[in-house]
Amino acid sequence: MSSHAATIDHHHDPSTSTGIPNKKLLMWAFLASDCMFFGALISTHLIYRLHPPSGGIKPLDVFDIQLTSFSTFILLMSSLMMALAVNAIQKGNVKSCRWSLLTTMFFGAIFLACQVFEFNTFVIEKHMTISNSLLGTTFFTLTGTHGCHVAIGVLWLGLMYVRSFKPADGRGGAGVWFTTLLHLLAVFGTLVLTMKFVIELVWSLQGFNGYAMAGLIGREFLTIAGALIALGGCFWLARPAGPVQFDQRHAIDVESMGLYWHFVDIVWIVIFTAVYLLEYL
Amino acid sequence: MSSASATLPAHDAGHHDESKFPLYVQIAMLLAVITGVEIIAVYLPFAKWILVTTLVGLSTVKFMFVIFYFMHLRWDKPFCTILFFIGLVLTAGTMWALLTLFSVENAIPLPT
Amino acid sequence: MAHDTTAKSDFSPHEEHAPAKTFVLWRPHAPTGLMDWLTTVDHKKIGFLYGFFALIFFLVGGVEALLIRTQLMFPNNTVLTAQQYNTMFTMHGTTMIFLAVMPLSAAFFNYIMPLQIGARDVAFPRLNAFSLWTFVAGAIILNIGWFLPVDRWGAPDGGWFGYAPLTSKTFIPKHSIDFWVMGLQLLGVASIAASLNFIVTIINLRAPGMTMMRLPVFVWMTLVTAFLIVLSFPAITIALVELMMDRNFGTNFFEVSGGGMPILWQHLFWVFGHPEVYILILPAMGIISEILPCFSRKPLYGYPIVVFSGACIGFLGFAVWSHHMFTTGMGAVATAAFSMATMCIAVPTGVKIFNWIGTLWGGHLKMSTPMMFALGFIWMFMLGGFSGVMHSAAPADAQQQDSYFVIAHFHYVLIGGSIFALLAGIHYWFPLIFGRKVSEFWGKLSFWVIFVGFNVTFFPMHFLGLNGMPRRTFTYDPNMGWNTANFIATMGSYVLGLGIFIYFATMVYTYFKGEKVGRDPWDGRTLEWSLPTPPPEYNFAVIPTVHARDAFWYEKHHQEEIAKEKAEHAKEDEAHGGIHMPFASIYPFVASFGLLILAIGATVFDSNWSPGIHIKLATVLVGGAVAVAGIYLWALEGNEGYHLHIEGDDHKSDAKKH
Amino acid sequence: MLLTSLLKKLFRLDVCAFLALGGGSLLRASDANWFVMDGHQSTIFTEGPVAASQTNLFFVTCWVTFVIFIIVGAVLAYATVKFKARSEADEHAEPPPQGHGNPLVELGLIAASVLALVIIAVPTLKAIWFTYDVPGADTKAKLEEMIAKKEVYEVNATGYQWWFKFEYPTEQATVPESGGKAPLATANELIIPAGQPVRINLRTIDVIHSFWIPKLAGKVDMIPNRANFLWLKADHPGYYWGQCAEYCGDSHAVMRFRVIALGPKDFNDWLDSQLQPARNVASKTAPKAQLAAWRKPESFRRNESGVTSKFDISPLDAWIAKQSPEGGEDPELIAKGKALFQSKTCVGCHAIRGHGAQGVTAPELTHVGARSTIAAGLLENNHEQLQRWIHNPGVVKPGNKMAKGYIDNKITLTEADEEALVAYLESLK
Ligand code: HEA
Ligand code: HEA
Ligand code: HEC
Ligand code: CUA
Ligand SMILES: [Cu+2]
Repeated sequence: MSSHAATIDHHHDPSTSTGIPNKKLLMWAFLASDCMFFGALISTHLIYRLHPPSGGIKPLDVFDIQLTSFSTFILLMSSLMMALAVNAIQKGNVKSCRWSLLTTMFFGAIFLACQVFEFNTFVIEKHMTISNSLLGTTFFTLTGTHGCHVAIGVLWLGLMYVRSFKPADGRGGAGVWFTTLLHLLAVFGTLVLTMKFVIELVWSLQGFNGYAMAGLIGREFLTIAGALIALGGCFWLARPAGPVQFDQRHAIDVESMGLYWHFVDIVWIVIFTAVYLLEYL
Repeated sequence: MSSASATLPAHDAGHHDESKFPLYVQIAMLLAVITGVEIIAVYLPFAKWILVTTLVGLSTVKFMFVIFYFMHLRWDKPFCTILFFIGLVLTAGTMWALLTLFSVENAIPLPT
Repeated sequence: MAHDTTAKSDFSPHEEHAPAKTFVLWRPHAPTGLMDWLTTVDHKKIGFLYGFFALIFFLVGGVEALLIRTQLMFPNNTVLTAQQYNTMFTMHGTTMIFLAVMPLSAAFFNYIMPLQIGARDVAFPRLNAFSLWTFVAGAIILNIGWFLPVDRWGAPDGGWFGYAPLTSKTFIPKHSIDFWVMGLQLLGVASIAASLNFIVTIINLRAPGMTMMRLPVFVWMTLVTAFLIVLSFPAITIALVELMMDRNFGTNFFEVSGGGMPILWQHLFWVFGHPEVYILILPAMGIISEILPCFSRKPLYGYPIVVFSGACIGFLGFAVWSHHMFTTGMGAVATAAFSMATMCIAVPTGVKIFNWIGTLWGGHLKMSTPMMFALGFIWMFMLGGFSGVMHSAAPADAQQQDSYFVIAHFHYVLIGGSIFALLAGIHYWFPLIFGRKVSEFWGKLSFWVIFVGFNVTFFPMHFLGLNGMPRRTFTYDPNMGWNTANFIATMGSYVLGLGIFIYFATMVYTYFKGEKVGRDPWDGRTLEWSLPTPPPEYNFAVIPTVHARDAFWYEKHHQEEIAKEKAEHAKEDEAHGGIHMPFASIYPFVASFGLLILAIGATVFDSNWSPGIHIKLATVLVGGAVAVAGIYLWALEGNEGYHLHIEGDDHKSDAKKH
Repeated sequence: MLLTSLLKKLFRLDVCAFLALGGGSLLRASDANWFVMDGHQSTIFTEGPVAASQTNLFFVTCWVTFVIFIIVGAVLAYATVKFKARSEADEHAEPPPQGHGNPLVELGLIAASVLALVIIAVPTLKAIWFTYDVPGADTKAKLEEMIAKKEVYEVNATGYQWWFKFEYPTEQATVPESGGKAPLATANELIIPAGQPVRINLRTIDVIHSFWIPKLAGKVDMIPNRANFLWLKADHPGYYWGQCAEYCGDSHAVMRFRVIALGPKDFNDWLDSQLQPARNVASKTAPKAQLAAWRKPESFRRNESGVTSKFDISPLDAWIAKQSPEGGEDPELIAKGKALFQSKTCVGCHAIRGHGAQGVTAPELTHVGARSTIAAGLLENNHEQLQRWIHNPGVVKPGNKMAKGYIDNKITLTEADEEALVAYLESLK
């Protein structure tokens, strides 16, 4: 079996007719399909931008190009980290791969936090909601769908990260099952709670909608404590222990996930230009 | 089955060993720079059509860099590229057709 | 006689370490019974289930059609109320297209395609099971309205293309449309997942030597159809998402007062809708391209060009959607462009017709039942295609659109085309799948009754349409000159129903009592006929090596050489540890079941702020959680399997001619 | 088994069965000439240039495909008969030569198909441009000029669930209630000048409808938020059937209308009378010719036909007869009806210019008595059908908005009320 080979050629899988691994082919076919999916959504948005209802909300009164540029940059960096993660696992470097996965996830979470922040300002300060204007309708649906894709990506990354600790010898039975669950909780707990705190922090700094710096720690005590505990859990569960069932052979899993992640990134490249930048002309 | 990969000439399997790390970082930097240029471009006082063309062009460049390098299309079997481009081309065509259909005079919505 | 193989399974797993067996990651392995059907990952069983459900829905859709025809038998008839009638044609169209023809095609894709390319299963067996169960979930959601009160629920009644803004909450506040939206959404997920699977299977799981240009045409058409599905369904998915948001979250996509343009729905729908009709016909053309050579004892005439024209139809199919919108005032230029593009499709389609005739030419035509249906297909599809070309002349279509002329056109292509071919396919592959042969007499009788009934039903509809009868009308006045044609059509539909009844009664009888047959009853040309009937769960004892198009025909004419080759490969296989078989799994079913609960939550309950919303949210969340858990456990349990060792000399007998 | 062998005997000749079944239904049909497509909504027997251009194109497509069908069909039939294996032995004979095709033949056939399509394509393109612009008015300015000069007549048609409103933007009618003027409006019967191009602006206030008068022009949809239009010309005065052709909800099937084309003088007379406010009846007129006794509304079954064949014989004459007051008008009864029209909240939805009714959500009734049909072409406009309608509109037309109005406003009418209302409505000439 190819799995026992000393070196694995990641561009050739001898067990398939074309040499392309099944999972990779599946992913590319899916991405071709996803193109159409976003194509339809972006078309909807652009068509309604071509024919806006009179007296609707103007995008320039709402958009914040600095924030969007920042999150675009962040997503780009996450793409880089993802590429590095694939690179690492292809060479069997599990540790490096894990770190890259975590960073990717972290950047993804920042992007999501930016989006949460953006949506909140748009709704509360700029009074653009999903139902009060056509712009809101198409904007929130399009970027929200993209956000969902990012969120699914983050979820997938987290699952992959935790999966990389699967013990090699199958020891433990139900115990492993329990540890896995705990690990998932710790990772996503850290992520979500940190995101929440950071958003609160920024809102307070900006004095957004009645938020104030004073008393932030008090208000968010539980969040902070929870995040710290979860973070501790992450470290503890990630301590080195025995051989794991995660190596070059699983590179294809990471790679497929990477394809998805990069695709989400290129969709954002298009959205950034078509939805945001073009409005500034 | 494993024999196929084991007997590959060393330099062929080699491109895995020389790390792509620097390449990836360089591309990421390039992408960041292009994004920066785009953001600045929209504030420049050029004719609209020039700017739109530039923006579309630059985004396409970014798009291509990501799919060919980060997503390995450059090193993969060409079939992957074909597969993806079937979707991409059909999407682009459909989007173009839709936008055109909605730009003709008959499509202008009634004044409200 | 079929050669029985004895299979012994050992559960030595594929990974180097025994997987941790916990109560959660238990792998079912029930060889029979309900549990087997729910957990199976065998493409043949999944194919059978697809076919089973599809045929049931075909009968449901057929009964709906008979009710429609009964209502229209006389002017001002009162068998159905207006509302019931509107529900009936909506459900009839939706059921026939999404729950009958598509899954029946999927049944053949699943069952036949892997056999024809010499594979042991599809690329992702568990994904395949997920597609099946999600399809069933979608079908349930679509039909759930029949069992709920019509005042606030009821079955969908917005027409099969659900034009906004009629389907918006303002005009149909009932949940009926929600069922339609959610049902189609699930069916979309199922179809896309299945199609991705087929694409990978066809491209990656071909037996050695089975190059793309040696693939049986049915496999090619499967591939093109799969591409059409993955590339066209996203458009309707988005359209449905937008409609759902409009209905549930107050967005303005099609809300006129907010500046929305309902015409956008039409575009998004038909961007999907037109490729959809080729999704319905290409598999049928594939089946016909298998049957004609087999019963002419000749290879398909002009194989490369038939394949190419199939791909061409698929590609062009994306460029013509607006021919369903010739009356929406697109402007002269756009109308002209779509009109011309539509006409172009007649060329590759014509190529197929010509090559089928070329296949017959000079052959030894054996007029068995599948052949009768296949010939019926050519005639009827040709007629349907011609009325399609009449539609494509946009100004002429201004008179025909939404009249019975369209109804005539698409029933000729859908019944005379798709259904005839699928019925032919059932007859053709019945011996392979069940090891029994359908009686020629009853088969032919059903063919003639169906053929006559079909033409008597739908031919008069051309005249009705030209005489100005609009479609989707529950009643008409006696003074319009439509009475006789309608009466004839209704009588015809009863004959058609009788024919279909005979057909299925014959099938059921054959399943239990039919004459048993062995391998290769038709003197087949493609690999599936090299197998025992019914095929064993591992399909091929030895993966065949393909040396030519019509691989099995070649094998039969080069027996010695092939036998030697097989024996060698069998030895190699055994050295690798026997035949690898995937474990069954319950998680695909669990994931689909979660989606079903989620969809029920999203559609059945009200979202007003009294208890409705809480029940709704709770159901949606529970369903979502079940689905996610199912998917996660499915990923976690891994694609492990066991090995089979074949005893006996099956390898040698493989090429033995019956 | 007996049955099988019996059937087998009967069924020896496949073709016989086909002929028997097919012929039987043809026989049933022959007395009715069902294939002669001369109905009221015939797309074949056209009466205007737009419909004619479309039908001519249809015949081109018909002939081209018919010829192809004959050729391809003949070859197919020949191949089937010629190469059929005649016996068991034949079936097991050596397989025929395994030919794989001939590129030249294939290319030739492709070329032939393309040629056939070109024959269809050229008239198609011509007809597309013909249907899209009123002849001579290919620019917007030119069109406006022609409308101003009344070389092209302009009307607005608006779809409502489930009836049509027609407006004449160039004709201003006085509205006594406001003292101002408003474009002339009517419902369900569109009166146009014959022999003159008419441009119809198509609008809808709710869902998508489609405006179709088969004998005059192919349909164009009325789509929300979209400025569609259609042009047509009636070659000569006449009475034409129209129908909503896009599924628009419960009563789509009975969303019909009529078009009446009139010669120049008749048209102007009609305009003059329409521009007047609603008529008042001051004195009793001579009794009219006795009508057949009309039934009580309860006796109508749900979908009982609302038209008589007598009406079909010369609908235009029937329409003309409707233009002038009938005999036997009873001012008292009419006055009672007028009062009921106010008190039963009919005014909330309907407009009757000059009688204080200014509703906008329902058909204008100022001259309803002068129409040949009511309820969007579903019922003949006579005493019997009017009463059937106002007695229970929801039964006549499922899902009807007027029926909903009855329920919302708790309207109940006694038989006497109905009679008064009918008399009143009939008086509105
Ligand atoms: C199996 C499904 C199927 C297939 C294969 C087709 C095939 C075609 N269809 Fe059909 N169509 C439908 C299903 C299908 N259709 C459905 C369901 C609708 C209605 C949807 C709704 O409104 O509910 C519809 C509606 C529809 C319309 C819109 C009508 C309207 O609503 O106004 C049009 C308009 O152009 C059209 C055209 C065509 C054409 C040109 C083809 C061509 O592909 C046909 C090509 C075939 C031939 C032409 C015959 C063989 C060719 C030769 C022998 C060669 C030589 C011939 C020539 C050169 C002419 N179809
Ligand atoms: C593949 C698709 C398909 C198939 C196979 C059919 C099959 C049939 N259809 Fe189809 N039809 C559509 C797709 C299809 N239809 C679509 C898409 C629409 C448009 C919907 C819309 O407008 O939204 C439509 C609309 C439509 C209409 C127009 C309704 C309207 O616009 O008002 C009519 C009217 O005659 C009709 C009739 C029939 C008939 C008689 C059959 C027959 O072929 C059916 C034959 C089958 C049977 C008769 C069942 C088998 C019978 C038995 C087993 C015996 C009986 C048993 C018991 C009673 C127990 N259909
Ligand atoms: C809620 C609004 C409403 C009320 C109240 C109402 N109508 Fe109507 N009416 C309608 C609508 C809507 C139609 C068009 C129905 C259709 O054809 O679909 C209509 C149609 C008619 C027509 C036929 C018009 C035509 O040309 O087709 C008549 C006559 C009529 N109404 C009379 C009355 C009388 C008399 C009353 C009071 C007893 C009344 N209406 C009350 C809404 C109303
Ligand atoms: Cu209005 Cu149908
Ligand atoms: Cu189409």
